[in-house]
Amino acid sequence: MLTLAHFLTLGAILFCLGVAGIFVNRKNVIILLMCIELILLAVNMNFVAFSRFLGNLDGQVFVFFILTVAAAEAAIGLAILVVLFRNRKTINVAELDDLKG
Amino acid sequence: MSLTTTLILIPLLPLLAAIVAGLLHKQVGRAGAHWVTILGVGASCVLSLWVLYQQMYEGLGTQDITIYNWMISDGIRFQVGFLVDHLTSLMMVVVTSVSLMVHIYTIGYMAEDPGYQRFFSYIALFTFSMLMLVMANNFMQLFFGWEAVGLVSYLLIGFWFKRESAIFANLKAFLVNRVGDFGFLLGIAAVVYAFGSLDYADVFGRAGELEGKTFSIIPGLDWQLATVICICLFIGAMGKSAQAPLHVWLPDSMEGPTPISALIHAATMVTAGIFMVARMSPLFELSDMALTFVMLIGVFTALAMGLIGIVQNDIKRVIAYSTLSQLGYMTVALGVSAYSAAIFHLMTHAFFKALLFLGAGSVIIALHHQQDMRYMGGLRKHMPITWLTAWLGTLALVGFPFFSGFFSKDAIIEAVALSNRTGSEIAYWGVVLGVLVTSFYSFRLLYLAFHGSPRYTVDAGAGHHPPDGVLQHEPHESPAVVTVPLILLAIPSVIIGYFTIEPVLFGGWLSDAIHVAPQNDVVAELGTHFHGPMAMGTHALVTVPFWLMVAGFVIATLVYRFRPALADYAAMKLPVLHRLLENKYYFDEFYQSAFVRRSIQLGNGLWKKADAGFIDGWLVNGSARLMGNLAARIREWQSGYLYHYAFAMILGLIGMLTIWVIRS
Amino acid sequence: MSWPILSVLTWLPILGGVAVMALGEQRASLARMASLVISVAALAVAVLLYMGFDSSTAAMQFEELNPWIATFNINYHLGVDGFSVPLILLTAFFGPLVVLAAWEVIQKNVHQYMAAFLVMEGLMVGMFCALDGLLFYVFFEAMLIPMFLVIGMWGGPNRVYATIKFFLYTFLGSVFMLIGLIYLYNVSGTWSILEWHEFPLGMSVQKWLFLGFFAAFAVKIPMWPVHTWLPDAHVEAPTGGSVILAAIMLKIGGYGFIRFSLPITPDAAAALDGFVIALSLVAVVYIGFVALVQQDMKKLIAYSSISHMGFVTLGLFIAFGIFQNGDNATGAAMGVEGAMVQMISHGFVSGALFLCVGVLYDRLHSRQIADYGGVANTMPWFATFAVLFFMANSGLPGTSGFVGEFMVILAAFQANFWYAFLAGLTLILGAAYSLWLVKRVIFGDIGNDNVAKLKDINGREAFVLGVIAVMVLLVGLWPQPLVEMMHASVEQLLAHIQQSKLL
Amino acid sequence: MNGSLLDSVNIGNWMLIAPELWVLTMTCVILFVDLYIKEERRGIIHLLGMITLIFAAIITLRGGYLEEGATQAFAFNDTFVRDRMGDVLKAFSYLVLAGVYTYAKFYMRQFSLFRSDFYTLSLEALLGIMLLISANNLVMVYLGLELLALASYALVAFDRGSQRASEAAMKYFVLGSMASGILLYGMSMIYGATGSLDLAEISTAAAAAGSGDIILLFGMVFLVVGIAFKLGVVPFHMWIPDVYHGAPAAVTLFIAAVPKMAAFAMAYRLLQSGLGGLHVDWMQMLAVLAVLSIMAGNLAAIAQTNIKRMLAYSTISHMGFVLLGMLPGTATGFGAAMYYVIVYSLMSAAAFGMVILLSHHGVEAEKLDDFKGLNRRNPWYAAIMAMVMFSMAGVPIFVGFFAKWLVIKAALDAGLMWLALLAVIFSVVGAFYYLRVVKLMYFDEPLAESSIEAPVDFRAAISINGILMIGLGIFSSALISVCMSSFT
Amino acid sequence: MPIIEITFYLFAAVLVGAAVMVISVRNPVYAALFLVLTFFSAAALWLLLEVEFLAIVLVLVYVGAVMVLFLFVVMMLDINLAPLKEGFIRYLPAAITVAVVMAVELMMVLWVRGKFGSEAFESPVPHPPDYNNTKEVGEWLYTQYMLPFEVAGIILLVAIIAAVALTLRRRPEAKRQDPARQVQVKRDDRIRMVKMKSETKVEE
Repeated sequence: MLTLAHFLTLGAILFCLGVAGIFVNRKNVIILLMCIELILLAVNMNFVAFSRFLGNLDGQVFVFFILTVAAAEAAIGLAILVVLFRNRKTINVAELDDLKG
Repeated sequence: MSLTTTLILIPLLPLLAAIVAGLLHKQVGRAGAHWVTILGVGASCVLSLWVLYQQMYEGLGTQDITIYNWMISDGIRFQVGFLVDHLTSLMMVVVTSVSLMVHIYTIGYMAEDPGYQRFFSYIALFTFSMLMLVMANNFMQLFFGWEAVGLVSYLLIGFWFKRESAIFANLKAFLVNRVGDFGFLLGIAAVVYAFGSLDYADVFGRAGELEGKTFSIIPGLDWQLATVICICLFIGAMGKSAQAPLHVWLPDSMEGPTPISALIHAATMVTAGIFMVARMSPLFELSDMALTFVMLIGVFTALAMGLIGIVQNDIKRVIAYSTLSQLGYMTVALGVSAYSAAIFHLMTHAFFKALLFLGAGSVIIALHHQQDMRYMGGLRKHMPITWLTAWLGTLALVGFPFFSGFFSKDAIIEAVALSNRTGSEIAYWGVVLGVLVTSFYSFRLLYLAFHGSPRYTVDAGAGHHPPDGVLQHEPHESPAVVTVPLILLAIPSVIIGYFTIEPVLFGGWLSDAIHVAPQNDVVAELGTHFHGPMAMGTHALVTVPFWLMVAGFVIATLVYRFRPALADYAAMKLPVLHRLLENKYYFDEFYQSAFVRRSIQLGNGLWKKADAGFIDGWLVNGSARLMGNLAARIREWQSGYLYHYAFAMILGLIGMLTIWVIRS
Repeated sequence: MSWPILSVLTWLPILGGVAVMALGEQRASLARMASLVISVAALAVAVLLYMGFDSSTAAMQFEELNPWIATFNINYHLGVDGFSVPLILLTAFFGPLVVLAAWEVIQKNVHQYMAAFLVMEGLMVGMFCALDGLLFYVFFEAMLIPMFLVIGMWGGPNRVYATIKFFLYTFLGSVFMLIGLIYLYNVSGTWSILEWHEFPLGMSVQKWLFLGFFAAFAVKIPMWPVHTWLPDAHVEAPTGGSVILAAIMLKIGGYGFIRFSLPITPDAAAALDGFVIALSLVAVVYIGFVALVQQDMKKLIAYSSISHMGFVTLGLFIAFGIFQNGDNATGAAMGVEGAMVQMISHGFVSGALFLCVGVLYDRLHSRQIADYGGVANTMPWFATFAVLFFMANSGLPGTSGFVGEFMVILAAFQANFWYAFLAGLTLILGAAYSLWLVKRVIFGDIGNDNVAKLKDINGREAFVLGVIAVMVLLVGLWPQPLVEMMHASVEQLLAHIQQSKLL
Repeated sequence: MNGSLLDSVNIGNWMLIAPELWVLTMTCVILFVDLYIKEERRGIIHLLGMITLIFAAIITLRGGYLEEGATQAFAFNDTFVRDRMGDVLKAFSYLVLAGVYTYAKFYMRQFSLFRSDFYTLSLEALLGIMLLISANNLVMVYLGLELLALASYALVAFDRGSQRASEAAMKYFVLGSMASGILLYGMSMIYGATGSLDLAEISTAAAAAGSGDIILLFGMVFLVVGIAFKLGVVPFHMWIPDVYHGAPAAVTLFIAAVPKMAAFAMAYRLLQSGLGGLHVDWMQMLAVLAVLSIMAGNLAAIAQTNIKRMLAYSTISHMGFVLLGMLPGTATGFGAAMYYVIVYSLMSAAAFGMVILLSHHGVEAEKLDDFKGLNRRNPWYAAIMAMVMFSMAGVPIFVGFFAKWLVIKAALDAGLMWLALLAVIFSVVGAFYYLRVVKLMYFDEPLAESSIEAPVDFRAAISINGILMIGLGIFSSALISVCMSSFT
Repeated sequence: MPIIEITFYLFAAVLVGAAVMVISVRNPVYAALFLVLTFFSAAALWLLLEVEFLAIVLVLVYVGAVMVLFLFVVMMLDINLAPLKEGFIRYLPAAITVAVVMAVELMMVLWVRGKFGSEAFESPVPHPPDYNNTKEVGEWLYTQYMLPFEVAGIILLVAIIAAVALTLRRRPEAKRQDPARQVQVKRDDRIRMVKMKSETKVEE
């Protein structure tokens, strides 16, 4: 029988994958943006599951907003990416280390 | 003029004179400086004599006058005031009269010195300080005077401050005195501890309360409180009166101009310790232990310092060691409770020792500041007055019957003989042997300086700074400003003992100041044998000290008049003794290495190792360095790599989860 | 007096300083003149304060009480008693002197220099008046800033190190006090120092508070082993900075002990008195030896200051030892009064000594003892003053330096022989380092060509030194007016600390 | 809580969000005006921006929206709350942003960046800040946060030609998104545990459940991380130095000064209004974070040679101090933290204002050495900077001191003596690097003798800003009581 | 109902697998496509939970818009596939460990410490056939979440402004129309009357 925990586990795994993706990935910034999408998906999964198992709609509405924001975020993220690429001709994460110390 | 005003004027006039001569030196000029100070001190001398007269003949009683409250703290009155009793007025006369003589003498002695006004200012200031000391009616003022005379002594020893040796000597004098003062201050503190008061009248009046009180300095070891107080106070006296082992400064103080040696380092300041102990007699009488200590220190000083005098070649140093030795005599007298004998000797000594110093000074002027007796000889012809007065002074010093020194010294020897204090036998032999020693070095001085053939040559073209033993012109007698004081001082040196022994010693004249416990009262016992000064003088011819004195004279005559080689022979035969004496028992070397060098080592160690090394280097700068290193380390964490940043965040998240969720 | 004299005394110099700063760099001589006028005016107000002060009562006088931060019951509360008035007078006294001392010496940024000192003066006066814990702390800390700038801007070659060390050292000490103050507020609900005096506290709390206060004041005084900022700061500071630092800032530590440590945590003070006394005696003896071997005149004087301030803490804390010895409390008041007198006297003496060194430094630009010798030959008047002040420094009776030491030693003996013994060693050590310096610098034959060319002090310098000399002698010869001023307050303090405040 | 459409269009609701509406409207106005004005008339945009802020302040402070005896007013089915704290924080946001505009105009003119985008984006960010401050619902918290964050990302990359700016923006973006993901994860857990997104309801549920509810606790850890990121607290601070450093100084100024107030409000809303029942737990978390921040921030700042980075690390330590204020979870504590945040905003505005002032000819004065000898070049500016530095170091009479002692008091209120001790010790360490700036300005010789030019409004603003450092110190009572009375 | 569970596990497996691929493939295009797969699986799972509206939105918005945008950018930027740095391999174990630790902790909370089993949260009752998820969400959105909804709109506005502000470049060399200028143009802008000086004779 499917319990809430099943969905939450799925969310947790996705979350971990998303987070791990951010610090495992060392070559491409775009992948980082995708990892963020994964994290958000994990959260969405949680909300949806809770919403259903709690029997209230708040969670689903929240997911709706998250999706909206995520779209906006992706737009801005990609815009920054474009700017970055124009300036540096690379989007290699390991080369983004001008600022340090 | 009321009595109070008079008493205030006595110290104040010299002070004002000193200020005028010192601060307005340009305005008053050389003559102005000596006139103003001489007038000041002279007036104060006259007033002192008037006070003495009042006390002797008009029945003026003890005066205890408060001038002003210096401070009142914790219910304890610190005041400035005068206690004028017979002891004080005697001291006042001694101080002012010797000072006056020295002032006059200085006109001649310092005639060519550029620091003329300064010098007068200093000695007038000294007179003020000394008067404050002797006239004090409380411990605080005593200490003030005590230190003030030390200051003036410091300034005067270093008067010729261009001379390295002079400024070394004055520093040394001040510091050694400070060691004594340290003890003295503790003594005063102990007095406050015991009595809660600083006033003489209060403290002496309640001295009996000390009986049976104990005090433990080292836990578990209880001492008589009276002993603690007295020994502490006496340490002060040891410093000021140059008792061994704190005597080392006095010979060096001869770096100062000769009038100073006469005034300060022979006649007045160095006797402050003697005066102080006499003044404190009500306290000292309570502690046999302290008095024994005083006596032993005294006898050691008397004998040991006299011995050094034998081998000295510097004319002033011989007299200086003689002074030390005589101070030892006074101290012995104090130790056997013969306070009045000590004061008596103090008085006579003041005159004849001042005389001797001034005589030496006269010689020194004549020889253009040559002080080494090896380059003197045969001065009798050139300076008869000096020669004569020196002889008179010497006879007084060695205790030739009927001379003033005879009465005072004999009284001390007799008192020691009569004393039944522990160790008084040793003391007796010490003081008796001291007579021989005194006699020997005194006559040695006379012979070397005034008799025999000159050991200097006269060479008119020798230049301004001729080598030792060469003079530009023949020595001649000093001017009147020098000889007159010599003559004036010679008179009391000869006669004062004869006239004053009875009132001072046996007439109970000092009994208003000096308190002696009946069982200790050797002077009273002495008085039972006393049948007038004449009898005493004639009786002396059959006593040991007289013959020892004669023996000293004979040996000196033999060695320095007829067989000069004997001295060298003796030195050769007794090399250890000679070297010991030459080096003054190595006191200076010992102090130099044990205290001075150690202190500097310790200071350097504490500074470089503890302060700069540990506290600053490790703790202060060390923690700064630590912060700097940590900062550099933490800075590296900010690697610039996005994944590191994310990693750090996740680690933080995991850490927080682990701590607060998984563990709870 | 109905006008707020304490506020005037505090704010007149501060606002005056701001005004002087506003004059700008170009109008240097105007800045000098204005500063002199302001500081003299402040001195005049201080004299009025003295004249109006009633020394027969221990109560706070000239009180001003206005709410400041009402939310936390913090008030602008000023008032003076027998402890603060002498120190305020000292502060105001040195105001014109430092201005004069810098008159033609300081040529760079005159307006800022003068302003810094005026502001500092106001802050110090404010601190001595403050009866509100936070107000006190504000003044206490704020005065670091002008001093920091003074040392850093007009100091010697190693000034940056010295001034940062000075600032951080003192800052570190005082933050512990801040925690103590906040804690006190949290438990008592008030910032009033006087109410804190009455507020009962448990023993361990008292001990922690005591240590917190101790951290601040011990650094400020400074006590061994937290003294190492002082030699550096003194050596690098310009003359005026050294003078103010030595003459007044060090006193703040002592004042703090009197105002905070003793009355607020009397039981802890009683329990920890041995600790404080031990440190004080270490300061007296250890630092005495260290001073002996210094090659730099200012450093020597700085170390001697530490040693002398050891007497202050000693005098303040022997009271407890005396109380323990039995019912005879003689000496306790003398110790505290001695500590106060020592502070005032040290203010004059060390200030004067730094001015003396300044006089030499202005001429030869060296503070090394070895660069001098025989100064008395070319500068007789200077030598006279210098010898006087060094004698005062070594505690010669008749000078102010004697009074405090004498009282403290007498009092220390009442508590314990060894306290007095060790404290008394300063008689020897103090004389040794002071006079050895005199010997090497003032006396002797002319040391080198530079010394031969020295000019004696001019009228301005003579005036500055002369005024202090008069004060040194005045206090030395008649300390009664000074002692009288604080008498009632001392009695009250002692009565207060004898009572346990334990909960 | 059944919202209805009718409730949504209730005029009262819209009155309550009038400031937000005004800002939004003006943002759009600026957007349009910009299309129709010439390059050299851009000053109008600036003017409009200032007008926006002024009127926003008037509208916000108009008050009178509260019912008798109430301390809060809710709108839009309790998703939005107006209270005193919010109004004060908003008012200061306007004030600081006005300062930012004044400074930034000068900067952007110098660096040829004077575009209206800066104004629209920063006004959008302000809108986000305002919404975040007034959020009373997890959704609103999230949206406000994102509005602020997205605008900020864009602002950082605003200088399109700058390599450093784009790198900084990228880092900021990735870490920020990750942080908001974490925050959201926490929100989902809170939602799961309490069944609601409304902070009041969460509060009720949390109080009932207490710390025993592991899920609440679990979610709260994620929330704290999200808050910590926004505040820039160790170990979630990594973005701060790089972003402060990389962004154009005008943007750094904005990011440093304004959003911290929103972050504080967010912390207050989430932790106190929402999870007040778990105070014991979040207090511990904040305590540890505070310690780490104060230590690491102050230490790392020592080693900096770039003033923007140095100020960034100093921000980290300041945020640690802000956390101290929140520890006791009392009105006084939050008042202290709020005071600290406001004071910090003013201080950092002035500090970055000075950086901007010294920048010229397209070169940012970001090296510490650029401050050398400032006293010789211009004593008044040096005095301002010195006051800012002393204030940041927490030296009394300057306003920074009052902020520090209030939060230290809060730490003591929370019974965390060790924390207070550590905080003050490290504030001494911190004083070192502030002093170093003063040292450079006052004790060193200038590298350039050129005089420092700035327009009159800039000079006035920076002067006022500097004087505030001491003025708010001497007359500290007003602001303190405002902050304290915001929490009742 | 094993069929539901089978479906769940199937899509869950695809979801996780695709997510793993997203973070591990080297080519961003593949990554984007795997992400699309992830979203599809998630949408499927949501349908399983009868959250139809969101499932559709996920596919429409994400796959339809966002992912296309991603791909568009990936293509546009023409990124070289950088070689893996050795640091990557070296630190990978540590990174994976951390990820695993976190996953374990989350699992512990979800399965061991927390109460997410069927006892606490009963399985949701399936919606009645006439239930309209979109309508419900919509109503809730326009009443309860009116203000957030407006704000979401503003966020999108910000995204537009930001994207434009960041990427719009006026290339000076590129020629283009400016309608505003075209409209505002005046006669004088177009025609310039040139007055020529009549030639004069050169003086000699």
